[in-house]
Amino acid sequence: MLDKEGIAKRIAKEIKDGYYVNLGIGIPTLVANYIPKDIDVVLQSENGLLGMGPFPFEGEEDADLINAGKQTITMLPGSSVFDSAMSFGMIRAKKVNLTILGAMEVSENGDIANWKIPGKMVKGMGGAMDLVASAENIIVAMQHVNKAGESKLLSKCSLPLTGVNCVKKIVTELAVLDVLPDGGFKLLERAPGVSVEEIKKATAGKLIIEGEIPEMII
Amino acid sequence: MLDKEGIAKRIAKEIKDGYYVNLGIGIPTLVANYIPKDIDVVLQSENGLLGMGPFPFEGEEDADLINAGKQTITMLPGSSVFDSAMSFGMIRAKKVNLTILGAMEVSENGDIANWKIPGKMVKGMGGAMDLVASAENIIVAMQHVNKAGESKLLSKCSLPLTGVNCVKKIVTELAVLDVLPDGGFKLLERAPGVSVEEIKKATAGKLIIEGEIPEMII
Amino acid sequence: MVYGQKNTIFTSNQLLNMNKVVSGADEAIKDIKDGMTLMLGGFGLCGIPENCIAALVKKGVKGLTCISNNAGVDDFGIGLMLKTKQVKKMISSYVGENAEFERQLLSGELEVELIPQGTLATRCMAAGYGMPVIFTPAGIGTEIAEGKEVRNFNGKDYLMEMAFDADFAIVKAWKGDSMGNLVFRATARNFNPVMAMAGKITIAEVEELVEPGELDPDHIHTPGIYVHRIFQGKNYEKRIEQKTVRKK
Amino acid sequence: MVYGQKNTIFTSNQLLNMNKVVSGADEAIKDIKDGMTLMLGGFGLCGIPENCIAALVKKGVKGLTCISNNAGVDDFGIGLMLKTKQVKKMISSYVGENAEFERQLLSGELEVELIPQGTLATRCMAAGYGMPVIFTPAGIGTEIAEGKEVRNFNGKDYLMEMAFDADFAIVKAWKGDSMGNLVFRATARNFNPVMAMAGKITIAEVEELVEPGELDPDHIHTPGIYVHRIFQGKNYEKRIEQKTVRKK
Repeated sequence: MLDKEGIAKRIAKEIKDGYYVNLGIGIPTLVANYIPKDIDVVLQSENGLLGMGPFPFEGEEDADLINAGKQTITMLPGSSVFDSAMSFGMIRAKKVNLTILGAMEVSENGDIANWKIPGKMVKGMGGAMDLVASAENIIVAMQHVNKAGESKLLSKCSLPLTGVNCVKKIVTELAVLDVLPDGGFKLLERAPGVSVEEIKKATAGKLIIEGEIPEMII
Repeated sequence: MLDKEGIAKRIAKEIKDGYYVNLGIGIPTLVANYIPKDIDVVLQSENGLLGMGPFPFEGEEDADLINAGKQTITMLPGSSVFDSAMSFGMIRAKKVNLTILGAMEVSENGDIANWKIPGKMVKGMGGAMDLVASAENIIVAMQHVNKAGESKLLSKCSLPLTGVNCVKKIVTELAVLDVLPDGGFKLLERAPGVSVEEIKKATAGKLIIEGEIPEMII
Repeated sequence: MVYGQKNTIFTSNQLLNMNKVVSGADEAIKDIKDGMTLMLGGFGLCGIPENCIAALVKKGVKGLTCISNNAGVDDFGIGLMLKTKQVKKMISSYVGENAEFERQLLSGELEVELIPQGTLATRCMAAGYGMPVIFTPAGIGTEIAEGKEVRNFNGKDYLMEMAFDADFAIVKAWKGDSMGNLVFRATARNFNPVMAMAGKITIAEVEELVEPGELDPDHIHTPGIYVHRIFQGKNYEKRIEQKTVRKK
Repeated sequence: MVYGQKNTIFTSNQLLNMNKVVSGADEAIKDIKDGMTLMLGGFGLCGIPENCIAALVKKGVKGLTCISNNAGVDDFGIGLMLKTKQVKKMISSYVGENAEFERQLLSGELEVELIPQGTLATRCMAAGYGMPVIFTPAGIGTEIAEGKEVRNFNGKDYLMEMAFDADFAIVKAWKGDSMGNLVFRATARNFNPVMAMAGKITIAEVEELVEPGELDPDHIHTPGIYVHRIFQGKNYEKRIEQKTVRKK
């Protein structure tokens, strides 16, 4: 079973040389720490920055320089700043190659719910609806089951949707799964020490298992 | 009767303090020379400049700095440069207070034709259609009659239109006229030495004459 | 045709002296009235118009509809106007950092309209670019799409979203000149330029007010034509919402 | 939730080295094929991609549809491609300075679609901003509106115009870095940034190619994400179409 860092590590392997990547809040933010050293990647922050760098050194933080999670960050050589309209313009125009975000639920047809729980205070969707509606390559980083022990990989989402037919891949503490174009979670890899049976038990939606499922290498 | 400089001089009196103004090619360009010295005006060039200055001194021309008529120009303190999308954005959003342009024909309901003569090579409308479709205050600078001696102030335009219901005022070598919201050319001023009778003869569309028509002061 | 080759005689100091400078925030906001719709620039607490917010609190104008990506925190930013119950409605994409906000919302004192961040930004831009509507796929298949026109272009569904119509836009820039030209710094740019374009009246507060000519025309983010009032703000706190650092 | 407060270990030279530099115009345009649609930046002869136009003439690719505000003059700019009959169709707002253009048009060899300048610019921007259509009042009541959807918003009629769909956008910038970030100079900016956003593949030729970090992030007009190939051009003529001067 993977911890959060492990999920982030595994997702980092999906990032290819030359990608522009948008990382959501939570586990996705951790992915930046594990981008392979031999590839070139630019991180987009949807408040209006390409080329997000690491957190500043203590005392060097700049109130005018934050990421979409409102954290103080730095710029790197080659960074560019733009307004929020252009930022979502490049997202809608599919210039961002990969979007990694968290979710509360994903359905077997790729719907995602991650912004609202009825009866609870709703904080807002931020840029998530824009990202999932336009991105061509969306990976969800999340726990396989919620705190109540219920599967988050469903045949149909029960929570209000953020977007439809958009998630391409899911990485959880248990497994890596593709969401197939015709529906269904195709099991690709097991987390170290996790059995196919455990994944079956934790997956409420249609799970597709073909042949031997390898243990992931992270 | 006014010459071209005279028409430009008369139009310049319509420009108010604090106006952003777009000047078309031809007589409108000359208007810049006669803007009263005691008011502040910014000229917009729709290729992407606010704060167009005078022509450069010989030897100081810059190929990267031209106006919408493709003439070498200069910038002034406070100028700003932007792309063509923003340029027409501010035009559509009615941020430009006054547009002055030439015309082949104007109709009594404010339609304007100034881009195409059937049977002749059509060069294009450039930014004219955008300007006339959005500007709230449009003054046409033109000759009252064409080279064949036919009136250019018509009940209905015969040439393909550039825009509809848009011209607010016309200044010709003979007269200053308002285009009334309900239709009709209302005669406001006669050019020096020009009689109301001469203006009547040169105007094919509905001409409205009320009371004594003063001679213009330029 | 004559292309104006005759002497163009206007001089620089004649042409460009449209002075839009006001004395300060109080004068800038003096005609903002109860019930008006305001756009407020900033993302989180980054790049917010601190001086104007303070002046609005002081003035006590009420029943405002505020279009702003966030709602500040309890004791800073728009949170200050929420505390004094001056806001009737917030139009935002994310309002998560504010306990008083939550209390007013749950008690029904405050109305909130949550819209996707890109839709928010683009509806501002649409206003500034004279486009009545824009089409975006954000929200298709979700409750955001309810009651809105959905239209398919090239095989993909889009929502029609209207340009905003705000009485005032209030933005914060790094530098500005007396003609209203603005330059922003780093990610404090965010919504500020698109809102600056979108207000019927646009107020800009700047950290440094300079003379025309001091800003490079190629570096200006918001041309002065979009800005109606400008002043040099003071006592900027520029509070950091989430200080994250690494060790040397 | 964890907000990534753990050490973020990536280093600057790891992250931002997406090298988009090609050897020159010939390599940049090598996969432009007969019948493709190209956007070409510039207004008149100002800010045109001189090197790429020369390479296109040399390559002899034919049957092109060119989206460009103007069509150059007889012996410069797109005029050079017209002379060699490489252009099947021009989409422009004004094509007045070109005798060969006129001859080909009248003889039926060349097709031309004239569209308002603001519509041209905004259809580029729409492509770059992922907006399938825009609404503009330009052309309402004229022959430009024929066959197009007209829609009334707030009492005013607008035409629906589609985003452009171009195989390549070819632009000229003043400076650019190896990651494709671009800076334009004065009114040579014109259509270049909006076209740079709009191409499926965008080629930028620049007067000066610099290393990442040499351009101020706040001054970049076109972020590198929109640019796929970049090179430092040579022998810029920068011809002036209408030299107008005044006496000292």
